[in-house]
Amino acid sequence: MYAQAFFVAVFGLAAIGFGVVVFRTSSMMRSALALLFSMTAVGCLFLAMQTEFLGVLQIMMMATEMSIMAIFMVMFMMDPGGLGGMDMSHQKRFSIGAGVSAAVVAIAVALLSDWGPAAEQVVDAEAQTRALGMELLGRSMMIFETAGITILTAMIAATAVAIPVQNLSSKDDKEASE
Amino acid sequence: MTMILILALVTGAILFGIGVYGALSQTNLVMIMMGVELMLAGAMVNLVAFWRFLHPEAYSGQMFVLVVMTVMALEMAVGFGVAIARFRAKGSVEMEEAEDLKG
Amino acid sequence: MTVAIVLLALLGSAWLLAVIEGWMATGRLSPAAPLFRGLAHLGRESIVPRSPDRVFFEAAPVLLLVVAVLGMAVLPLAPDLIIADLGTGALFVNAALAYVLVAVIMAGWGPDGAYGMIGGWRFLGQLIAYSMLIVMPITAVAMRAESLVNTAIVGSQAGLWNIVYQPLGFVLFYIAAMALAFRAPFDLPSAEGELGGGVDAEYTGVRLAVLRLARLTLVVTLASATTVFYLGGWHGPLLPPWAWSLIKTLAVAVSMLLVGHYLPRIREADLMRWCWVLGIPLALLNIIIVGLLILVVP
Amino acid sequence: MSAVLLPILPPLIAALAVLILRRGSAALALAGATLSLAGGVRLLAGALDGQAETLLLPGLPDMPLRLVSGPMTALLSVAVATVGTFVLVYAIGYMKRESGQARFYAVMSLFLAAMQALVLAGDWVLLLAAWELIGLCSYLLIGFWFQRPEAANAASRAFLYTRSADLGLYVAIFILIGSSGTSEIAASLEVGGSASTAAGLLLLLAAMGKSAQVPLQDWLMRAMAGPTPVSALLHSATLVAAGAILLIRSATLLSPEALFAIGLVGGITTVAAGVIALAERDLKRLLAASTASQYGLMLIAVGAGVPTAALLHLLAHAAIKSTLFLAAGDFQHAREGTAFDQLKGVGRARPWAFAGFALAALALAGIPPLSGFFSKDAVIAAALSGQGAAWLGPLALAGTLLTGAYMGRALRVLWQGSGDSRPVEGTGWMRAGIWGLAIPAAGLGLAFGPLETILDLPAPETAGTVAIVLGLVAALVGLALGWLVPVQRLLGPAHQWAESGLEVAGGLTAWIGRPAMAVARGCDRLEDHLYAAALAIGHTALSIARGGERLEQRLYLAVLGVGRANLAVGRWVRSGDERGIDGLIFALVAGVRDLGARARTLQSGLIHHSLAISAVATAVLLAILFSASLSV
Repeated sequence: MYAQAFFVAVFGLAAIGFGVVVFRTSSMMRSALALLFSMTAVGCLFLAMQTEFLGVLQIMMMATEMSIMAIFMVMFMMDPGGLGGMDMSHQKRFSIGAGVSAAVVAIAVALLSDWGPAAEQVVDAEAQTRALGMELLGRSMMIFETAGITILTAMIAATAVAIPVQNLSSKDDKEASE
Repeated sequence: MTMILILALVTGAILFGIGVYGALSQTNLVMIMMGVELMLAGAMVNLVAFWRFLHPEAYSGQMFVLVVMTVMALEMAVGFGVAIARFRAKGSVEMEEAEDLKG
Repeated sequence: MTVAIVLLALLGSAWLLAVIEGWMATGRLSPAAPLFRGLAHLGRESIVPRSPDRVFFEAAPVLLLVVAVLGMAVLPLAPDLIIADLGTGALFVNAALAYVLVAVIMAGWGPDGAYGMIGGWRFLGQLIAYSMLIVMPITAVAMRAESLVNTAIVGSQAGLWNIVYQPLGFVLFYIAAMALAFRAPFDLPSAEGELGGGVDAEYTGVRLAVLRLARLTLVVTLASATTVFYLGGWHGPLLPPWAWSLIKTLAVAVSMLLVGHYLPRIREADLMRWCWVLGIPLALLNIIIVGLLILVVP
Repeated sequence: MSAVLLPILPPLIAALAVLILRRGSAALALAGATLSLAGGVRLLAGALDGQAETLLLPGLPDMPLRLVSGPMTALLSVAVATVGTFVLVYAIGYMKRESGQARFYAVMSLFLAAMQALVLAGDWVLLLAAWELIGLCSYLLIGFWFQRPEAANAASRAFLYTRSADLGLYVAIFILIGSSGTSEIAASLEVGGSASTAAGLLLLLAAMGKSAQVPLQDWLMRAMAGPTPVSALLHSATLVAAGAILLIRSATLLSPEALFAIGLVGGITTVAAGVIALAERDLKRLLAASTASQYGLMLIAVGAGVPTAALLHLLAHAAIKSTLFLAAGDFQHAREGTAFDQLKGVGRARPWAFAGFALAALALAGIPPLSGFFSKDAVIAAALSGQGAAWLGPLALAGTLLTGAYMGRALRVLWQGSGDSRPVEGTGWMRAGIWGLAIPAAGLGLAFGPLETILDLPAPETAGTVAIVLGLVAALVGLALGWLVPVQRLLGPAHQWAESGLEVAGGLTAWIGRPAMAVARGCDRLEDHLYAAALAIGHTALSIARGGERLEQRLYLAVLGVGRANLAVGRWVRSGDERGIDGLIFALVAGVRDLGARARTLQSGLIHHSLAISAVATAVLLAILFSASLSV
């Protein structure tokens, strides 16, 4: 119980800390990897909350995802290393206000509402994984499949958007050059 | 146990707040996406906490987390696609300069 | 106790690999050479390049080592000889190995050197090629075992090893594992010939020693994963289980080194094309075949 | 795999195969349809043994998708598959010269699969999905020749009309699921009270859209721009039938109010569409209007509370109307068009097709012993016996009369006169398709007895002699009217209509009046002869003559009355069409555009501005919700 609380707190703090770093540092690489470690901390948070499958999945997915994000940051930022020290933000006051108010409201809800009795025990990881699989391919199959189709569509769409527009002639002499 | 639940919820809330700040304050498309990712992460923390401490028997909770992860990946994919296209066209993904969405 | 044994096994195999590496490089088979080389590294001055990203520069080798050990921690050497038998072990192996990419990118970006950075980003491209081929075969393996627990996966191969049950998956996984360990012929990130060492170009002294050790450990971990997933883990006649695991692991690791030694290096563009145009369809096919087998053969 | 999937999967697989292989598409599609037919027959056999199969597929949480094969659904599935198969057989010949074969056959197969799914669907979610699918497929098929502007317009118009009516289905389903708590159709139909009335009316709206009931019938006429096999499939067993099927299946739900509305809509449609059909100058458009009119008859039966009669008429009409369309397509190939002045006397040139057409036409008019006779008598009996007989009966009879009239006219046009027709390739296939459907169109009526026994719906009262006699008389009079219109006189006003944009009213005066006069004159002459004969014979015959005279007078008056009534209805329909419905639907579009124009001012085009706006909006929304939760 207390160990769990401790770990939840530690990983929560880690996630928050890295999350802050994301927008504090001026080096794109650092902010991307900070986001990565923040996500990893969230995954560990899941583990601490005995949600093993999701935790491991989160840790795994985010590693790849955020590394890819890192290279995009470096590609698309005019100041990847942050050595120029230019400010990359606007409407600061409003943003801070919005962020703080959102957090405060959510925290207030979390603290003030009565959550009733909390479950003491959950089944072990293997049983969880099995049950989750049954859920995904049984009761909620359509939702899950829809998610799959959606992501496939997104992949195709993204690729289609990203492929450079090349008219036929240039394509031809490209092939000729190859 | 409820204490842990609240702990997790507060964590999620703060992550969400940071995400909101980032999404609103950053000028670069990729950074905005980072903010959105953080917001989603906060949501996921809440979902998992609710599943674990309130309804450990309802696995739709975990399924929702999976759906959110899908949304994250999806957002990355489309966002990067747009980013590449825009960078090709305009040479930058600074959203300050992107006014061609003006209706 | 278990931890100690596993770590010892890890170190031992890493040492053996180092010996073989040296033998392949120099042609002389000297068991003590790795030791001396390591000591030499410790002795040398470990230079810090100009204006590095200090955090990444320092953290990268350690992270790589930690990741390799973490991956090893969920792989069983024997029914009871496993550090942590997670309920999602097979997935955890992926998770741990995913951070190899992070470590390499950090190592590439950290020292603020062109070669290193190119190597790091190259590895990112390489990951986009191989990652699916790590995950999908493991999916098929887990399908047969009907569990993600590694011991259960080994147990499911008591009758028939997965290398026979799903050879396609084994081949794909083997190739992907070599790409993940970025050994030759997939050693683009750290290609001595064309990239001046790539990610480990800027590393010297202790850091280089740690890096080398980490890369060897990584090979061992991947070989052990291959053993657990496809070669029936500890199953085998006469010898005790742990011995079988070690033998198989070492065999796989050595085979990886040898294969790499005799193959030409592969351009990352070609790697990408082959993995997506050929590899992923094959992996899907493998999943389908295994699913049918499970349905048909009870 | 459950047998319920058998009718659905083959066409679906066929569609995919066609899309992937891109060759042998006709054979693939045909194979799919045939297998589907076999599956349907198998289902029907199972249903006859009284085993209603149900297949549960994992779907939304606690709302599994289910496929049910009761006697009725199995029967409908067989009907759909039959029509589909023969239409495809026909299409092989018809589409020989067309490009884009793969597209055509793929969409046709998908259409078939979707329709089977709709027919066999046991829960609202699946039914909705299938409903949307057939909407999409019909859009693709009507717009098959999308490079022709009229086809493209027709497609989008059909889409707009049906979609805006589909809203009714959505809301109805929300009401049903919300009030009954389950998505299973059979269970959710149990809800009574106001919910059932509201849902019934909304379902009626949806059915009006799909089945082209007044005032939403306009798109059906224009949909003729598509290939003829498409029209055949669309009208007989799939798209248009979906509306009627929906009402028939949810018959147990309908409350008296809903029944009244349904009967009313059906009655008005059957008359109005009949008039339009009478006024059409194009064979396919005539058939289209007649489809609307026939579905009006079915709605009358449903409204009278005898869905079985509607179902029987649906089946008969499926076979008949597909035959008619296929024959029409044959003529179209022979004469490069379906306008009447092009089709003059084509019947002589294409005897096989004409024979099929005539058989089906007589069946539709309700001539014994063809199938239409039985089904129509069932409908009329229902209309006369069920609730609201006072006004349903006359309407049904009027519909029958009009049916006879336009069918007779069509036959006349096709048979008389002469024109040069070119040889058509693929005649064999087309002939096979036509006759494969004409035979059931003729003989189906004999199977109705057993059908009624296996259907789990309340069987209609056996059509009393009154109904039979009335129906027969109406049909015969109608045919006589239609046939006796001399074509050459028809041409004069025809041009006037063309100039006045096919205004029905002018057409009506021209040729409901003329036939009336013609009949009158004919009777007059007859009467003269009678009179002379009577004089010659003697005074004994005089009374008979008087009787004949009186009879003739009444007939004359009746016919004139019909003419005037039709005139009024025709005007009303036309105006309603142009102002009311188009106005409504396009007003919707315009409204959306205006809204967009207003919202435009909000868009600075800067991402962070829009993000900020959305954040604020979310905050406001949360505040509203919170205050609402407090106030509760």
